[in-house]
Amino acid sequence: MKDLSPRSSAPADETAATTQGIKIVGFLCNWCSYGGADTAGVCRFKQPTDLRVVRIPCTGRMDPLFIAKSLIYGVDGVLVSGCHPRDCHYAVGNFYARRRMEALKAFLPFMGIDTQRFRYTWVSASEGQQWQKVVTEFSEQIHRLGPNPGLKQRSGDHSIPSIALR
Amino acid sequence: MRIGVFVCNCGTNIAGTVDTAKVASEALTFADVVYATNYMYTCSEPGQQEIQRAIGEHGLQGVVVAACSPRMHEPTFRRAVEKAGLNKYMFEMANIREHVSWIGNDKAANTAKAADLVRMAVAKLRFNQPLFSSKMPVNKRLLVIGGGVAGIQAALDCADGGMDVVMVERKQYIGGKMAQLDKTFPTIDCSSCILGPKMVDVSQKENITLYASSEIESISGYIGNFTVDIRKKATYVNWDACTGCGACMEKCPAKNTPDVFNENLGSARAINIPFPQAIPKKAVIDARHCRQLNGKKCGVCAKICPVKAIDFEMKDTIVTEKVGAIIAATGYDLFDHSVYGEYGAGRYPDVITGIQYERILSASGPYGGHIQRPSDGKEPKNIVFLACVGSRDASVGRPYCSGVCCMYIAKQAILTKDHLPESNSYVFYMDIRAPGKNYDEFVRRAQEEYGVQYIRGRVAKIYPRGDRMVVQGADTLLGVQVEVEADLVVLATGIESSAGAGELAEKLRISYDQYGFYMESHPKLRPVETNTAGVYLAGACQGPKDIPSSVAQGSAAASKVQSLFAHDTIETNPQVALVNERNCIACGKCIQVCPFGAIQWKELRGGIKKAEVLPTVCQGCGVCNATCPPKAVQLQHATDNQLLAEVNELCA
Amino acid sequence: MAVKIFIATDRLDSVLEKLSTKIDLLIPASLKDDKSAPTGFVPFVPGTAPAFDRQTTTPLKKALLPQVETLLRFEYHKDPQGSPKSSVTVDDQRQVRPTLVFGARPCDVKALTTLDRVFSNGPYVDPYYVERRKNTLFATLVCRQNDAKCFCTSVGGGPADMEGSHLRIVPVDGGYVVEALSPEAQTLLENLADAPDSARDAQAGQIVEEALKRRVGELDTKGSPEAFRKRFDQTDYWFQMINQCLGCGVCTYVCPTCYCFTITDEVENLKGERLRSWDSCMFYHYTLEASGHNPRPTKLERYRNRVGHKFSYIPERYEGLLGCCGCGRCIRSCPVSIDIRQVVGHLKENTSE
Amino acid sequence: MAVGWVKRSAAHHAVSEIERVEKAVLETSRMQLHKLVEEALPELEMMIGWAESSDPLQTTPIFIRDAKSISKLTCGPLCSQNLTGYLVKPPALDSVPKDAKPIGICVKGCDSRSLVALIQEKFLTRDRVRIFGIPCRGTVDWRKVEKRVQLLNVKSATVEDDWLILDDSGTTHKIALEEVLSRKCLGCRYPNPVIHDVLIGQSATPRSTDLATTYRDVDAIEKEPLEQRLAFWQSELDRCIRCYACRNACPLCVCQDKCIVETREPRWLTQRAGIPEKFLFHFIHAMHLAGRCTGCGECERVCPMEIPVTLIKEKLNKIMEEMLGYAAGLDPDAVPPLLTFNPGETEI
Repeated sequence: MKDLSPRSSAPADETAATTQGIKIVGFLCNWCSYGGADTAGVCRFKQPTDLRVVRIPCTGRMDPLFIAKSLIYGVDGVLVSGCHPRDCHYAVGNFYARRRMEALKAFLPFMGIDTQRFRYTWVSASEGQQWQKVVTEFSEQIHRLGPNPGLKQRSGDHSIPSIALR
Repeated sequence: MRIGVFVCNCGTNIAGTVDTAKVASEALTFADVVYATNYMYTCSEPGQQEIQRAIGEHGLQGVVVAACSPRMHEPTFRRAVEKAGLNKYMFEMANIREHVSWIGNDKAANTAKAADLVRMAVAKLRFNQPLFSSKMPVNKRLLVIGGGVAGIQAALDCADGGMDVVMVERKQYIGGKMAQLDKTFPTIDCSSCILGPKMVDVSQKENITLYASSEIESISGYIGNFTVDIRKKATYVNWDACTGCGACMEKCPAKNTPDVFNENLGSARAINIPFPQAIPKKAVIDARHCRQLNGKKCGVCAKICPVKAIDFEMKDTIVTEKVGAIIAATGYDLFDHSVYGEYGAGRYPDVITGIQYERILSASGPYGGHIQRPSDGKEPKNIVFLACVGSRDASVGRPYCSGVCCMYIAKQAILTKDHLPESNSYVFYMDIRAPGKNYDEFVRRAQEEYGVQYIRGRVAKIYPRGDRMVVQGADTLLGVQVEVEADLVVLATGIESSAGAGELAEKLRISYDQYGFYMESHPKLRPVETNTAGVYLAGACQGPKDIPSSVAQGSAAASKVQSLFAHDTIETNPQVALVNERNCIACGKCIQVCPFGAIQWKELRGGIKKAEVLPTVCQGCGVCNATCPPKAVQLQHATDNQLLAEVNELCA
Repeated sequence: MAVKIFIATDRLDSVLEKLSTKIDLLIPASLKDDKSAPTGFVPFVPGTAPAFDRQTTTPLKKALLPQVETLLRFEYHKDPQGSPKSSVTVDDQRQVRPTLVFGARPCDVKALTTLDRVFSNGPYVDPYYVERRKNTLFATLVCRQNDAKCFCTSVGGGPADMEGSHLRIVPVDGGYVVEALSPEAQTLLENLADAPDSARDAQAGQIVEEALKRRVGELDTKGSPEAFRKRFDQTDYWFQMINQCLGCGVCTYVCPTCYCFTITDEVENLKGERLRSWDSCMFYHYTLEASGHNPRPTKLERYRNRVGHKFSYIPERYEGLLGCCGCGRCIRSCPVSIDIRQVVGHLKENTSE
Repeated sequence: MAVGWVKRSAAHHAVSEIERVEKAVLETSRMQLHKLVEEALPELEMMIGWAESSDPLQTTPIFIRDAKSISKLTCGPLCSQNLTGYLVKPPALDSVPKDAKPIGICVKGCDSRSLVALIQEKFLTRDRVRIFGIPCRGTVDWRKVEKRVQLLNVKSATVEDDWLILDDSGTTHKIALEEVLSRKCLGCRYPNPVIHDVLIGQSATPRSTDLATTYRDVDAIEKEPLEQRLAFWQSELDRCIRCYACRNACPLCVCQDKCIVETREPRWLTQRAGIPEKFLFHFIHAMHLAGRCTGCGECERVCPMEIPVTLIKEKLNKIMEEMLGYAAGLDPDAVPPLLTFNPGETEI
């Protein structure tokens, strides 16, 4: 098959050296974004290699706890992607997901987890180029942030200054 | 579990940038993997045989294939492992082509990623369970929503095949937009002459039940077993009695009732049969304009009706029909050009729409087929047609091409010349879109044989000068400003989704795009299916279409229904939600969020309530699973433990 | 003559630092930077202020029975052909370092006698516990102030009870008199600080005298095992006593004598570890059987078991030993103010009814 | 600490007018409660209220079936428990047939919101409960009392005017009530029951009418840099002993024995006691309450390790209010926001 990818947007080779150790988990709905990622592949749109995709039927399946669990246990970034609003294969799954993920997004930094490590987006099965853009941008963002510091503090360190509450 | 891993080279598609042998040897170090190999083309016949051989030889209980996208070959491999005696759900795929080899050239990084994906697939597979489909009966009745040409075609095809068909049309007549057209392009066939017999067929087929003046109230159920409530709107005329004689229409004193069928170019009566060939040929009282129904003394129609069919007390009624499949053929509406202030926003009577012009051209139209101006009844000399009014214009939220306007303008210009040989026709256009069979030739004939003047450019302004309309625009080919003094201006208003399309989509549980057009399952390969099993699409409800395409889609949808109805039962998808009753706390949240009404209460002994999934209704989205606090509802094949197993591989 | 030293309050940190070069130290201290925060036994590092003024929130038992401990690690090895789990190696090496708990309370140390009966006296000897027990010494604080929730003397202990202790700490004016009660303790005290002057020595003696005489709590546990058995089936009694119970595990987790545990294998790919962690009889999963049947389906049965275990089953099995040391933590921490003294005390009232 | 009061001097004046007769009011309230319960008891299956416990600083829930026990009922700032959980959690009411007489229950303002949430989620029907609403001026956090004065053997605790008066083995401590109120009370917007059949005593003035006052502690955390917040929560949650008191005390944590932090099917958590496990446990608790938590503060009150766990839910409550304009436990007909959606909200 002919290589259709625009040469200018092929950052994978340059960043490959720095991708060592960075792991991003992607939860992709089967109908749109997984297809979009496939389309990007078919079109040979080059992307960074940090992303590991978990196929889910619908973003409605996304319990925000999967995202929390990933970030708490040291995954460097979480990307959730599904059908555009109103295009959901199941009509409304992504509407539920949107509220839940928005809430999580606002909540994570309160607990000290960088919200930039989590992104959700809508990419349809035909939007290969958009998928390439999303993956590239998000991977670069995670590389800028570096590895997830996680919950590195040792248990039993009681010297942390507390924050004055009422 | 004894797991076998097969890493596909896909020729050089994968092996070119992934060390497949290394991925296979790494897979051998994973727990439970007892066999791993790489193969040139795993999806080939010998490749599948290799999997089957290994299943037998190594006693495999689960198989992972690392190859292309599961959207491509998952069904292939599932069949292969099933043939070797495994349950087809004891299989997982790692996508190392579209998601790895094709998107990066760094072989080391690709190989590491491929190995990770295999590790995740193996981790998930450990939690896989054999799943089994069940069978359920199919009710071989079809519901067609919309009685336009697409719906008529679908209904007739299925009825010809011996199936029972229920057709629901919200207007009082079937035929849709096509019934309003005068002629059709590119053959200049008389629209009602070719549509009429089909409409008559619908009314005469014994296995078609027609509900006109009716709308869908609600839909429940699932493929093979839908229950549909249909609201029969009050027509105030008992249709069983009405013979369509039209006596009432003649005597009705409410003469200022807008003539909707004629696009308000004339007036009708409050009790009306819109056109002579209407099917069903039954009168309907327009409640907004009927004197009797608005508290005035009248009742003339009731007195005149020879069969006493008038019933002023009539109320809407709901009828319930059970069907096994549904075709949505709800058609389209036309863009409301009043948003274009520069074209007069609908204030000028001699600036009309294309469909109004159809009615003017029609021999059964308001002017008996004589072309005249709505304002003063004069015969126009200069007629200007504007293309793309509400099409290809992002500023009014209609960036798409309506697809039919170029053609119907050409047709109308040709017909104009036929009617008024002395007239001059001008067409302002952006591009000519004429890709159908004989279409481009047709447009050329308009230009070359009929002398229609085509001006490439947008019209900036239309304003009155004396009793004429000045059309000001640019000719972008010549690069000059153009001004035409027109007697009549026809706006080729574009196609938009039918009013209420969104609400109906929600009742059907199908998705629609931002413009309200229904979404097909796949734009190329599943053009008439929707993502809700048993619901199909025909005609312009899916997107702008001309008559041949609508008819073709109607037949296509009918053939899908017939292949569904060729079976007495259908297999259910076992990848659905399942309640672990022991963990269910009966909070009802799953019932609340299920988009398909697939979860209901179940009462155990002692009155204990638990949630229960109807596997035939469940579509497998997993919203319930994400919502259930104790995770008692688990989506089979995408359970919490399965997804967690995949995530855990990355957390390590 | 027993070895005694005096540690002035302002010298406490440096003395402990010196002591910590001889043996690992665990001291009661606040679990955050704020002094009034919950306390527990933590490894001593210079600068840690010991919290001797009140009982720790979490009990001493974790020194011998950690909330979670790895019993062993294992790894499966595969041959190159991928034959499954062809061999397994197990690593159950333990490293237990000699430790001194400095500032335990008599009730906490007393509680260990119950744990000892279960873990070290057979028929099943728990090597993990035994090894820690052998290597752990206790410097116990004579308890000068009890609060309304203490009831140690009701259950056979006392504010100056030194059973099982290796050193006695007596808080006196300006510091602490620390006295070795065993030979190994004597060596620990060597070169640590001077002996107390006679006034302080006398004051210490007087304080111990006083504490030995003090009665703490009024619960009478005599006849409780029999009374419990009579009450066993009286659902109304248990409903009345503890219907407000939330079924949480606070009482069992802060209890110094509760020793129930669960064992789980945590496996990742070919490697894994076997964990032992605290469990609580107040939890549903504690008695959940594989069939799905649960013999103690509600908090009534579970709380009844907790009372029965401490005041009936253990005394009947271990010659009158109680499963309670009277520290009062369960009363202090109970979110709904259930007072085990009342539940046990009422066992004997009108049992005939 | 008392800023909220000083700021609204006019309101303060009016309130202290009421407080002058506080003790009398309290006594009257108690008597009024006894009288109303006595009247109602024949029509009730059971009455759930507060009674004095062995600790004068803390009450204990009581379940009354006979008139004899009515005298044990009490109300006032020491009645801190939220009793509504007992209505839905087994086995408190197992013995009560579903078609039996209604159950009487005492609720403060915050408790009443839990009740609304339970009715809203159909765990309870309105006609199953007879609600004795008690306006509340804040409840005493006994841990705050112990941090102020060393207590040995408290013989009695009474509230007079703005003061908490303790008799501790002969010593009398007089502590400003304001100083020892629970943290959640200081930003309280609903001191008066939002749902009730009868109301006992005089209505109370809300301490807060705005989000800034209610969520002042959330804002305090948010002012800190990200690393500081992470360090704070790691340090706080490190103390968690996973006793699940917070979960079990929560009236809306309806899973109880089926809670996924303990199950293996599915298996979200291991038995490990690392900070990640504790983080995830509290994430699970918080996310399951997102859009449902009524801010009654029970989870924090019951924590033996004094972890400010309510604060975690407060943040989510704030998100729900700011993002979706929703506060739980106010409208029995509303759908919790995460159980529904609005296709139009493209920029939430």
